[in-house]
Amino acid sequence: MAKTVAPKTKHADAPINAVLSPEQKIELYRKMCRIRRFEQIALKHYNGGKMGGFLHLYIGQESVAVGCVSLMGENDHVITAYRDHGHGLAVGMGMNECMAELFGKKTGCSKGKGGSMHYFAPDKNYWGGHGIVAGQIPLGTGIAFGLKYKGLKGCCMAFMGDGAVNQGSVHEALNLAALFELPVIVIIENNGYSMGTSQKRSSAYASCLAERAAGYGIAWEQLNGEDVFEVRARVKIAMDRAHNECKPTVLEIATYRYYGHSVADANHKKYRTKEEIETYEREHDPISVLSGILIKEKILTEAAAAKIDQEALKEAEDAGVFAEKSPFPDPSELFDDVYWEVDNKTESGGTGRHFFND
Amino acid sequence: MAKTVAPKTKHADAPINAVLSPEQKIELYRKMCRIRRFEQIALKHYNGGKMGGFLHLYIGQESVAVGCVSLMGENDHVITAYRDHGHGLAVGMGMNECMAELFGKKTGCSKGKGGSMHYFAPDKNYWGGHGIVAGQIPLGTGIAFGLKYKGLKGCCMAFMGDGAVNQGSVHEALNLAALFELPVIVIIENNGYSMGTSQKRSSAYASCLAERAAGYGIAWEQLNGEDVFEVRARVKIAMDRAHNECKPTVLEIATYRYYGHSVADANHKKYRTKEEIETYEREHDPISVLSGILIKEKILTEAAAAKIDQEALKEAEDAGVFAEKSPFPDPSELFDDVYWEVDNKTESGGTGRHFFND
Amino acid sequence: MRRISYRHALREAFDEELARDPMVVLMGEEVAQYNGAYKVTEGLWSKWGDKRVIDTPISEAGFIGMGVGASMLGIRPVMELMFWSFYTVAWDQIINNAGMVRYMSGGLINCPIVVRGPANGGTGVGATHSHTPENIIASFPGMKCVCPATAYDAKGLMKAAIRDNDPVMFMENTLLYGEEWEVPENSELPDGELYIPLGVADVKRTGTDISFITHGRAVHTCLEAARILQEEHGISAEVVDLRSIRPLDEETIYESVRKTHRAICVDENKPFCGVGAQIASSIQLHCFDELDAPVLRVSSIDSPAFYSPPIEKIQLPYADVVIAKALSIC
Amino acid sequence: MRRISYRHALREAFDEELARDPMVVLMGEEVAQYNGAYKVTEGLWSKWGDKRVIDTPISEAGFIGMGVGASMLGIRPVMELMFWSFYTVAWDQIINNAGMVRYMSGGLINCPIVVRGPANGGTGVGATHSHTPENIIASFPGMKCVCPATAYDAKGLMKAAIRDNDPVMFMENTLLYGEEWEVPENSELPDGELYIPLGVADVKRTGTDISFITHGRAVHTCLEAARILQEEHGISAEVVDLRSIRPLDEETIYESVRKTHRAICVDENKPFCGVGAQIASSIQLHCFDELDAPVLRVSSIDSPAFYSPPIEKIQLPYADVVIAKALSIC
Ligand SMILES: Cc1ncc(C[n+]2csc(CCOP(=O)(O)OP(=O)(O)O)c2C)c(N)n1
Ligand SMILES: Cc1ncc(C[n+]2csc(CCOP(=O)(O)OP(=O)(O)O)c2C)c(N)n1
Ligand SMILES: [Mg+2]
Ligand SMILES: [Mg+2]
Repeated sequence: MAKTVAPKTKHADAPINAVLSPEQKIELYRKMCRIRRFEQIALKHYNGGKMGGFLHLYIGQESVAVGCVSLMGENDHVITAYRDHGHGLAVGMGMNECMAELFGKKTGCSKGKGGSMHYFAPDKNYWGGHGIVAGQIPLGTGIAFGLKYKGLKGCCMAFMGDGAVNQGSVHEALNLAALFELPVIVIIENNGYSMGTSQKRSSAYASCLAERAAGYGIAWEQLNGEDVFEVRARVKIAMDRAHNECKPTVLEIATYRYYGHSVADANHKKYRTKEEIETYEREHDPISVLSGILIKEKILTEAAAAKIDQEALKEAEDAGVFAEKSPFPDPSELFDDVYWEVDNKTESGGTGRHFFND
Repeated sequence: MAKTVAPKTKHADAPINAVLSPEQKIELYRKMCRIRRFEQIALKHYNGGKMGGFLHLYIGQESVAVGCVSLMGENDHVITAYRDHGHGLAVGMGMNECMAELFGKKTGCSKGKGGSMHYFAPDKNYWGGHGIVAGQIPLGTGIAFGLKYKGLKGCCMAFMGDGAVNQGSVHEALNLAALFELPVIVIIENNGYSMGTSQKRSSAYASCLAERAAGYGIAWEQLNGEDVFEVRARVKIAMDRAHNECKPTVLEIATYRYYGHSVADANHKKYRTKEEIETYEREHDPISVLSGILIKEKILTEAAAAKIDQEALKEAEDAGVFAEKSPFPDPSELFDDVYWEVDNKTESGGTGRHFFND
Repeated sequence: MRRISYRHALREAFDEELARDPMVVLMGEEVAQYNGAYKVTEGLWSKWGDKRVIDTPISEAGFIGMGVGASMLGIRPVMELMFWSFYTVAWDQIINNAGMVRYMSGGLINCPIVVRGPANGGTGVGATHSHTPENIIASFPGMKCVCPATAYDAKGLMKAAIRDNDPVMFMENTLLYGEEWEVPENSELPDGELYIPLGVADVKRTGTDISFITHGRAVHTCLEAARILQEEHGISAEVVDLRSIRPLDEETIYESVRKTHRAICVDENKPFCGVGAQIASSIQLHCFDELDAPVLRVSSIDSPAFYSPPIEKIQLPYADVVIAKALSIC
Repeated sequence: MRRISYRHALREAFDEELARDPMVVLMGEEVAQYNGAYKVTEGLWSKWGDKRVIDTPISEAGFIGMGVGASMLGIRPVMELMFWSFYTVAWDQIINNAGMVRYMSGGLINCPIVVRGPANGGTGVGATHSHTPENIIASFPGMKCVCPATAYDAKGLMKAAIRDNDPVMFMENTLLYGEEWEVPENSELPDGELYIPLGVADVKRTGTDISFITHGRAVHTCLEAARILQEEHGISAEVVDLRSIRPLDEETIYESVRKTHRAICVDENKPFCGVGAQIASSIQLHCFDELDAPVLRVSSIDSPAFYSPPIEKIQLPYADVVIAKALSIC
């Protein structure tokens, strides 16, 4: 569970936060509301039988994606796991295409081919959305490699959960990142559980999971994610390290998910107590924490906050309608997007048989 | 390269060494000579075209296998990588079966099916001989799991090289070993190179490779392998931890190989200096170090040492003759040892087709 | 006779084998306290406790390797892959360790391990979670591979798999977990238990005009196609359920084809080098003079699994496709 | 025309592509300072330096994943697996990342990566080091798979593979690295370079009585068998070298079989679901009425690779086996 932290205002005053205009601060709030409302509406439609497969909700963790993404410059990139709606909306994907993807519609961001776990927006430096636990960590390391290879001053933030740290590919990627000095920031979004398994039951560690980075001589830090300003302040340090020294960092950000692992997880009130969930919602909810700060700073009023939230809700509901009304893909699209060369009708896509039914 | 260490006598006086009878100490010496002579003869026959594939020589590292194995009780087990002759002879495999395996003969320890990288002697608690780098570490963890499951007070020593630590399966196994409290001792035989790549070019680390264990809360230690008494003294601590507390340890033992990665490695005098090799041979050779101590302790004379060595040479030469004279496997043996149920002609081995040519 | 679900049947098999042999241990992600992601192991942790039913971290290579190591010592681990798709991160342990250590040791070692879990598409989880690796697994001598189509088969074959002294890759199907079939109580059975040896196909429907050679969920697709062919076209199709892909009951296949002279291989693999390719190539070899038409194949449509539920549905074989193919040669 | 080795031909392809496109980068264990375990990349690090030719730690999953990630950004990594056998520890990265990210992103991403190295048995390195995964790789839509049999093909196909915008799995052969073939200098070629598109088979020998459908080193086994069949039995065999397994030039196969009416699929895969199974099943489907005999197959003997050199040698297909099969149907 999220631990308590130093007074929140400290972080709001950090240079990277102090430079934010009121509008920019409000924008952080709006982004978080949009993620939450988007997912609430998605949940409603999932329960209404409109979607297949899984729906992994990010609700409760919004400050992490929003805080991190808000730091991104032109050459900064993001990659994450299957709990990917928050990062997608944070980088600027539209609710319509995101919702339509969940419905499996042609208008979806992945044309209905990827589903909830597979959002991508390369034009916004967002590389997905990956379903195999931790598989995105070597990929993110590769994006960092690519940036350095191209001589660009940027970084890749590669997100994963607390359970994912036990996949071997993470360890291989960390060694590579340290050895080749790659500008990757590996971010553990520690929500305390991997499905029904608490951190303590899945991982052996010294003081925390991020400390494993020490074995590679990689800088690491543990921080609290409930305050988007803390996220920004401390991720900024890692980003500077990536930009200026071309070195990796491992960050462990304490956070919490309100819902089950996925909507299918009917057990989530069994492996965690009701109190644990309610305490987080009451005392650590990242949206409330931020609105609290902004209201105290007089940047926002209760009413203005509510209005933003309602706009987000409306946008999400509209996205639901958009998704609902959108057409399903045509079966003929089954063979698109398998091979670049075939899709682009190049000479190379035309020699030999590529598909083998009959 | 091997670092210099505390005076060697300190370790010879450690309780676990002090209890050794002169005969037992001489036996350590004999074991090390036997490994070296065995491999020298193997090398001769390899160069004579008698073998296929690879031959990874252990020469220079003998004190590690011999020291560790000498501590084994009834329920202590060993597993290692492809550089496996030393461990095999140390646990008591015969030179004949070992040499014959290299020749691909029916009389080989794996009936000619495994070759140099795949020695096994389960009856002597030796589980191989594994060619995929680091693949043996989860297996060794599983042997430790099995011991604990069966309620036996024992451990498994799982060996790997300094390059192998960068395989993800090692990291997964360490987490499992710590989490489930398994009596596994993961031993990094650090000979400074993975093929032509020095430790520094393959691994990022803080003070040493073993320190990665700290990230899992696993006890670790770095030691010098040139003195078999140091190996015994310090591995004993890990073994006690395994036996008494059922907990893992990671040990990094500094050592050195005189030859190339495998005999095929013609480059090994390019990526290391002549001086480096010669200095080790002159100042740190584990067999010389031990004979030096034993002669000083008056347990051995130069002449007695030479005699033991000559006996080892003779034994190895005889093994070469044995191997040479042994028959090759019969092609009919191709289908043996694929399925236990087929080999044992059980009912279950008799239903359905198991092999599919034609 | 009572009807129980496929999931329930598997659970009974585990429970009975846990009782029979103290070396049997269940392991995997969420199999214990959570009762299994698909509830296949429900109740077993409560009943058998921490020693026999074990939750693992998300480390498939590590824990399957650990299981293989333990199996070399005589433990009989039954390892769950939450999805068989996750074999991709434990492939070395499965193929090189479980599958080859017996050979490379000249028979000194054997690995009585079962790796199990659902291996199917059709559940809207996208390409990486929809692998059907039975063709791949069965391509390795040393491996055994089982794909039960009913609760009855699932129970009987799982018990055989656990007692088998070789590594058995057991592929279940999420879409079948909730389906029910007749499964006798042990007390109703002459041997006091349900045990189905590997390598024995089951003719799920007899027929005279065409043979459908199939396994797993495709068995039901074929049964439906056969019913419609009979009712609407008067064509009598025989449905041969392979049950295990390796060992493979070839004799039952050939017998059927020698009777019907026409065959379609139906499976949910992708077509290239799928199980149907192997069977078709064997049939044309062994029944060349008996065939009145080429051996046809029905497989999944040859692109990665499409998320969109209505498209994914038709990406997998369904009865109409099988019927159309059958009509083209009957 | 000059003769160069298969190894040398590959090296020329790398060198030319490194020169042509600054995004091309070679990576793998020992490829740089050590010049490659099999010396395929010899001299390239000295010539191109640290940026373009990179040694990696022993972390196949990590570095192939890294290569895939870089490829999404437009880098063109050419990754060496010291042995293709080590794909077992990078299988997730190869199949799920390189192979599926394009589909799952609805075409937003492509991965112009080449994974290469030797994929063969016959070198006395035992079962875990003797994988021939072309059947497995090619079973995945999204993957391309190339298996050149000569220096000429290796050079031309490697250049095509590197320029291809899809992931190409390139399987070389240790036993061929040192063999020499005629390979023109670029100056002798009309286009100024040797470039062979993927998906175009090559009839390595024309014949009229029987078709050998083959790839990789088995091509030479077939050529030898064809020579002996001609000389000693007056049988004229055609040898079709597939060159790439996916895309696959089926037309050339069928054309050959329609001419000869007899076919043997010869490859070094294990038989179950090997490439030959796919081809045999396709031939009997597309050439049913043209076949005078069942399609036969020759594969490796169906057990894990045996270390002992003389046994391993006969575990792989050799000319006598092909000849005997041919005689059985001619
Ligand atoms: C290799 C692999 N193993 C198992 C799974 C199934 N799975 C998906 S998410 C998950 C839990 C991951 O937990 P964590 O890393 O903490 O992330 P969170 O879901 O909490 O965001 C599991 C077991 C998978 N997708 N991939
Ligand atoms: C997964 C895998 N990758 C690569 C190899 C090839 N290979 C065999 S040994 C070796 C070097 C290992 O070095 P190290 O771990 O230091 O052990 P040492 O050889 O020094 O004993 C390499 C790269 C392999 N066998 N398996
Ligand atoms: Mg978590
Ligand atoms: Mg080493």
